[in-house]
Amino acid sequence: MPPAIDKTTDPATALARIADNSSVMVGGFGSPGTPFTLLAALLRRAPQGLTLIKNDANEQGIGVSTLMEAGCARRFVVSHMGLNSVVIEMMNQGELEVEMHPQGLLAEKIRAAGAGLAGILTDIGLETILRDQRQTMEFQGKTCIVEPSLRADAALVHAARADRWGNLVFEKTARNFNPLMATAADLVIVEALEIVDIGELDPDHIHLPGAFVDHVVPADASLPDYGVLKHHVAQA
Amino acid sequence: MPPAIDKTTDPATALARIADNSSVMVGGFGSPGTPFTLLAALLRRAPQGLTLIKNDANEQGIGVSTLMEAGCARRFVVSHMGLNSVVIEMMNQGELEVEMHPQGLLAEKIRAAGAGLAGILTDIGLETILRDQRQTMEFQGKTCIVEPSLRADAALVHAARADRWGNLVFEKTARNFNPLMATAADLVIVEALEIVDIGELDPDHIHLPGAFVDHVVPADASLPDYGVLKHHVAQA
Amino acid sequence: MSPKHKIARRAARELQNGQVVNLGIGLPTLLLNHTPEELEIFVHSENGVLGMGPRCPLNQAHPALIDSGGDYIAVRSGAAFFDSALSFALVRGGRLDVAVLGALEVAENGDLANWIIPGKFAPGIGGGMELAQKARRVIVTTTHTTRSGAPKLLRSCTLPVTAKACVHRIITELAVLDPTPQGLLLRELAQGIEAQEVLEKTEARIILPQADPPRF
Amino acid sequence: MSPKHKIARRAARELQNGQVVNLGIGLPTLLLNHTPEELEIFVHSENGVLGMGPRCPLNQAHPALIDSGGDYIAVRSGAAFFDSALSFALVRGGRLDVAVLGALEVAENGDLANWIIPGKFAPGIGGGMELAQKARRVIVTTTHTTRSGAPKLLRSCTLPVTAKACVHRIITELAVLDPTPQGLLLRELAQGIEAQEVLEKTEARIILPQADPPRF
Repeated sequence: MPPAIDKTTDPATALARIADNSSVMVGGFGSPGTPFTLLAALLRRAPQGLTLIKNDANEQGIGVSTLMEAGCARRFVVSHMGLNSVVIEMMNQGELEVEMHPQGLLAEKIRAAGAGLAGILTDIGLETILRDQRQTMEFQGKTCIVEPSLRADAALVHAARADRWGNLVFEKTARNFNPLMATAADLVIVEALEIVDIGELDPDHIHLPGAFVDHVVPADASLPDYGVLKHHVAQA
Repeated sequence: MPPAIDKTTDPATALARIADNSSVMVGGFGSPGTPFTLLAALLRRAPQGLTLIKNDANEQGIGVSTLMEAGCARRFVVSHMGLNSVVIEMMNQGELEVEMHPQGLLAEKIRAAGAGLAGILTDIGLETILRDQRQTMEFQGKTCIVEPSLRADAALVHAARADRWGNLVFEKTARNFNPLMATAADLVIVEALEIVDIGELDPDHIHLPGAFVDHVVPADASLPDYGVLKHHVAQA
Repeated sequence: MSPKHKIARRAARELQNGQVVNLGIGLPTLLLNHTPEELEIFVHSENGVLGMGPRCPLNQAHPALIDSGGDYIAVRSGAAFFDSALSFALVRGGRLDVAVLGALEVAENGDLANWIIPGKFAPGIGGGMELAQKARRVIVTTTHTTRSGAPKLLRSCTLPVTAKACVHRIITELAVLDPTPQGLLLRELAQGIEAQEVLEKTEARIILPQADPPRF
Repeated sequence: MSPKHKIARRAARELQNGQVVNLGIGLPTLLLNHTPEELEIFVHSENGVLGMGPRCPLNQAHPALIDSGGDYIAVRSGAAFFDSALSFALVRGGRLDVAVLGALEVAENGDLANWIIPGKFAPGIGGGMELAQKARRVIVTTTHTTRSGAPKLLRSCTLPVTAKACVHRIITELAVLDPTPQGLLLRELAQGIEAQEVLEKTEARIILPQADPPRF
């Protein structure tokens, strides 16, 4: 397989192009789909002034929260961080600038960037305090909020399986924002729990084609973050 | 299985709610993915004044073209009809009102309706004659075309496999507009080459969940339209 | 039975065969403990699953399978997984039959406030705004008053709203009430509760039915 | 070798290992007959496939597997299928490295006209507008003149454009030319062709190189 087709590399090499003050999308909804291997490697690089974009803040000491706790982030674009009182406190103390969006609109803003659209027109939040911070327009007799698309310098993505060219398959609720973010950044780095040869994935069931992917790195399955978090298990 | 969960029925029953002057989306890109069984049944009902929405016009005597040839359509929203000189002639003679869109924007307009958006902002066609017929706006320092989302009264969809609740799996290039249209109509009718029991499809590889589907009917696999069209096969 | 389970049991009766339903975090998820065995509903969770089942014990938990609250869940036959864009296309596109949500406040006209207490509680917006604004039917399950006994069902919301005039039905441990422009229509009373108690614990105007309301 | 195959053979040399490429209907699809065995490219077709192979004979044709021109095709190892929205997200989102397109007219600044002849030929827009406007590199393959000998490479397009200043390279049976604001830069000449012939058959301004251009 020629090197041009084989996108596999190690996390440090893949992350080298993420500079201070970059904007970085991070897949995952809660723990599932969070790229823990890539986040751990990025934390070791300790970049400064990042804008992080994720559905949620993970939880204290886990995933994207570790970057914010270490002071690597200046800004956080997010939908909900109810399980992370540390990050809420950073926001309340003014240590972190936070931009919040309705969850589905955050997904649509990212997807719109990936689809090369400048923005989308929605009525979500039109009768709420969100309207005050948003551009509105009259369209076909109705008032709409104009939401700009949301693109980032880099996206960190977690997949269950990837082939060496970056064709991706996600698993269960670990899919969430991952395939969307993988379309919406200039540099797309994927970690996969399993990396297979080209041709091993069913073409009808590839969730995202490799054209969107720049680097594929193996996820370190030994990290406890990939396991079941006991505090979220139902009590008998 | 209670009747509320079993959406299987026959084509005539499923199509009964499509009235004269309805707007009807038709899946398919060329022949693959075209719902030939549903189109044949709709032609037997001979509705009048339809607005048809399809990527292309199929070819003379095939699929959506049969409805237009029979005078059932007043209007056609389409991207390209290069393989159908009969429909082009109908347009040129003023017998059919035609609205044309760039192919990917047609897909996005339909998807936007399915996602509950009022419209999308794009720069495609901004420097072409399309601009004259479209609304533009200044947004973030750039001029954009505002494309309204596109919804229909009904969508006719072709799937390779469906379960009885309407979870869908598409095959190869027969996917195309089908999953998008299935989100963007008030009445969504799916024909499937194979209908299976609930639970037989892999939850990670269902292309569209059954929540979007109203009726599932068996495709009549004996129709020659589902086979290989010899005039499109490479000459040796 | 605790007030919360009483509410959940009554709310479970709102669900009909074949419906696509989203159950908010907290009290609404308790409905799954009270639905009849033969009821076939498809439960949606914002994080990308339709057909979720109940929370599951450790030995059945899969690390990639949670609900939007973070709890490990099972899925039922016919379930499907999808990305976050499709998950909300289903909501905003009109294919969610019922959303059962919690509330900080509900106004008599159906305005709902459940996402922010300015200066005190602002964990984010999540999926609630889209669920409240776009579900075809919104049912609020809530205790009738706050822990300190203050009314939660008001003439109008004092907190920033999640969506306006979106609530179709309110189910508390005391009563079932339907918002209308003229006030809350009392539809049912809990066993052992008199209308007078509901009137005393509600700030919103209440429209009493002609006849004795049914009991739940 | 026919002029079309001569053009296709030269155009095939533009493709690099690992690229994602869209080949327009007609002449551009002939490139696949001229790419070296060891070249690994991923060919995109608008109807929802990445990794398509050549057209295939009847006994290998699958009724659900065509390219955007309607011809039955094979797929290569690593191929993926997707819906029409994702297919164009790939194009508009900037992940298509090269589009090889046909032309009715090309202007010296790179304007492309290839979709409509008002009053005569209007089969639709198709994917061409998005390909021309958003592919990272647009290569036009075309005969140098029309069948009647009229120039197709013009000072400015007379037909409605598909996209403005979008063409990076033009490959004809006579020459390889790169559009610039000052005119078409002559990069290569076909074997046996002199610059004078290109000048005579071109309406656009042509910038001749200092040295003799390479031959193809």
